Amino acid sequence: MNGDIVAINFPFIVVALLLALGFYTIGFKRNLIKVVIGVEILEGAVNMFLVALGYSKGGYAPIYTLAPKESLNNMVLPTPQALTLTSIVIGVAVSALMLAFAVNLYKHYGTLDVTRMRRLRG
Amino acid sequence: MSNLPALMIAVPLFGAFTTPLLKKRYQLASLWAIIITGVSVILSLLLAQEVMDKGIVMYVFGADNANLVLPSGYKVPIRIMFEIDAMGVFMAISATLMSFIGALYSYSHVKMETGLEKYYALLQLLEVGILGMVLTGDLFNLFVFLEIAGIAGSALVGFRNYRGEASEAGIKYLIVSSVASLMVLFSIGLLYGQYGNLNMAYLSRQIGFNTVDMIALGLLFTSFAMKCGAVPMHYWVPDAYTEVPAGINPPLLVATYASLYALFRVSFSLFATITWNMARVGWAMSIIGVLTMFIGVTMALVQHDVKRLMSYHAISQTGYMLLGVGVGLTVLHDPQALASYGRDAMAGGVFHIINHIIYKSLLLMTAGALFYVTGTRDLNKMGGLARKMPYTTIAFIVGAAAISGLPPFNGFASKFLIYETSYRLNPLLAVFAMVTSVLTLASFVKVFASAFLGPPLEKFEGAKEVPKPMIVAMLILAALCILFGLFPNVVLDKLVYPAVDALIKFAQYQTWGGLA
Amino acid sequence: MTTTIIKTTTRILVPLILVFGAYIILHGHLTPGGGFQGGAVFASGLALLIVACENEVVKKRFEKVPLSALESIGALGFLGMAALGLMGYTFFKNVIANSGFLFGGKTPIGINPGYLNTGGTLSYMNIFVGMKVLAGLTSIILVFFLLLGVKEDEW
Amino acid sequence: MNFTLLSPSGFWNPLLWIAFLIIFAIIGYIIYARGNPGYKKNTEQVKPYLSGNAEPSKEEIMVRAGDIYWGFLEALKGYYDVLKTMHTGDMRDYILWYLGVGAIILFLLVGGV
Repeated sequence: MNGDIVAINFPFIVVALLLALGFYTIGFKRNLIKVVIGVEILEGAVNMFLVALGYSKGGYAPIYTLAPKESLNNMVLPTPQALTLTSIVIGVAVSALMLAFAVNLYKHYGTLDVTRMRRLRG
Repeated sequence: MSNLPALMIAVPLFGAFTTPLLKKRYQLASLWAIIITGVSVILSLLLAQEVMDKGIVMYVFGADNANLVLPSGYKVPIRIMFEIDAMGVFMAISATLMSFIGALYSYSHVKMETGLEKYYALLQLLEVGILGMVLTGDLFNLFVFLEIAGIAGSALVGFRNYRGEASEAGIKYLIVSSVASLMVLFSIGLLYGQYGNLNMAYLSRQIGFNTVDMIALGLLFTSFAMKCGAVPMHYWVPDAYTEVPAGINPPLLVATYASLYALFRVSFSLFATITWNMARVGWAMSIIGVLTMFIGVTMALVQHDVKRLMSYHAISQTGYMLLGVGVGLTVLHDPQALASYGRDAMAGGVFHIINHIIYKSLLLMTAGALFYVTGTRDLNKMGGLARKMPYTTIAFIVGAAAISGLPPFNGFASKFLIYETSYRLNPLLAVFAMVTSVLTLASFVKVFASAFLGPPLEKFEGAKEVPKPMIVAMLILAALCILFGLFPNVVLDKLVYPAVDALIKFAQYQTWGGLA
Repeated sequence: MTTTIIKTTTRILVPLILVFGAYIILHGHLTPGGGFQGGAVFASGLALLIVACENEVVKKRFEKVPLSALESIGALGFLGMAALGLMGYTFFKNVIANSGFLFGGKTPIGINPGYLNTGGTLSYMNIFVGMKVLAGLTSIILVFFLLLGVKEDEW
Repeated sequence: MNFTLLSPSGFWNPLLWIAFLIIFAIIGYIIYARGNPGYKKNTEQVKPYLSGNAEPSKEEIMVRAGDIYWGFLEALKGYYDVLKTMHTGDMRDYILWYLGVGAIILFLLVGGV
């Protein structure tokens, strides 16, 4: 029985681990590229959370094209997947912009060390 | 006219997509941006008229008609829809007006830069993001538009890519806003997993009291508080506001307050049925508000970069809004206190949003004008500019008087309401609010004395007044400052009290379109 | 980093990748995928082309391609398709479905083998989004490639 | 039209305020007009007198923004030192502050003090 609970909640445990890892990477790594990777990990965690919410055991993908007979009335809800796709699309834009800023910062500051990008303070 | 809500989004989006086609024809691009933003101002006023006449306006995307919330056979709303009440339309008016002012001001302020067609495209995209956030009735849509506003805003913050500081501010803003929006998405997932719907009005009737709901509320609260620059998560505000071109400051301010709007919407419309916890959230909001205004203003006093000083004031004024609405939220479930001072406290807070947007945009634009003329933002290097730039000086005086709450300018009316009502909740809150106001005046006296007064300096011998579009943009806002100050009653009755009632009467929000 | 192996592999793979991307875009309303996914696949094929060539060749080849105009046209087409619904219905209303127009075939209900000539505005939107995404992603890759231009073989 | 803004325990009328402003402006002008009219522009009279020394250039002696409120800032030095060091400018700290505040808010809501 105990094993079942772990199996059902396994995606959520992974999500929690990824969240912790993402915040750790953003908060304690000094390289700007690693900070960007931290944001990407966070995004992966949230996306995985949404997908895991939409999963139901034994459900079929919500596509009618060439679907098997038994999938009728047994399809998973497509909304979480749509949400995840949208958030992935947004994530692409965010990461591209962050990397562009990183390139520009490297040009001007000569370093990717976050602790030395502190001209704006006080 | 029933398609007005869709046009609110479609028109600026159309502008944002067509502007990049005007490559290298910068003047044409800026004129096009001014036209598009001007049209959306008219649309938002029409929409306001409709909301005042009919109450909550609904718009269901992709349905046979705009009011078809529940198509045959459905018990829950599934389509994406806009639900526009007075509060949303209030924010929409501020957003369109400030984008128009920003485009007008940018016409000459950024004339010397390159890549302007992208600048104007991003400006209109930022407007789309704000409008979507304040009009939508769908939680996931809120997240999408929050991200659009965040991406467009941070790209604009880093627009001067020949300056390293601009890129630094841009990536700080982008990381802050993307982490905040991801946590918003996470809490949306928490709510969706339990109730299986994303519509705010539908959700607000389902939400009960359990731990997962509370976690979602906490995450939403903190994320939106960070996006609107509440202490101690305000550090991105001075960085971003300082580096952004002054023409973008007005829409960026509204983007910040769109997050504040989302904070109010979440606390009032989404979670309002949880009775026992709201006083606690209200107290948290009020205390954060007091901290925000006090720390913001004291930090502003030591700055000598003129835009940085003003952005610290933007933080401090956000505190007033949080305090006003927080007082209202604290007594939301106490009808007697709500009638006697809660409603007025919220009116003060909400009225302060539009007042602050107007005068802080004005002040940041005068700072941009100083930068345009002197080429520096350091107050230590300025002096004696009053005679050279008479219109800018007048605009600055009006803005400074308004932000310090001197009668008869608009800041006075809203601060007056906030002082009185927060005194009723706890006198200490009012004392802090008044001290903040005094310090605000003190720091603006400092700016005025060092930049405009003093003997004329030799290095500014050839300084001239800024070009006409900038003056017009500043004078429009200065006139609005005086008008709102002279007739606060009219504005309160027409715009603010309907908005406050839309927040307080959450039951009305929950029962639209036959969902009851 | 243009070795013979990479060039040969690219020559064989790129047409396949591009065709696959176009397939995903066109079948967006029938199978998993759609404008964004197909556009991303298409752009990855172009990225392979970019990476396999020298800096100057890439610069010369992509000089004449109006990537940002393509992006704008894609977005405007999407907006225009959505605005078609304003003719009597609401924004984003699928007016072309079941109308007999191109992509307006009758949509079957339930399990079906998948007819390409259905979907209405969805199919057009997939094409426009695909156009925008492939232009956008390609220009991002191009900018990064030219900006960080690897002149020598640094491996 | 009614221009009076009623608050829970007071009121604010801009028209009344303007009437008072005009009255006090007139009083001020009367006092001003009774002053000594001996001021003449562009004469020796208006030049500063520094014990016979030459006047230094304006840029050297002007009051800079950093000098204003010097005493106030000096008195609150400890407070400002703390606040200024808190704004490290390091983007990671911004996120750490977010985590800290989020933890407090979640504790308030879920922990139930």
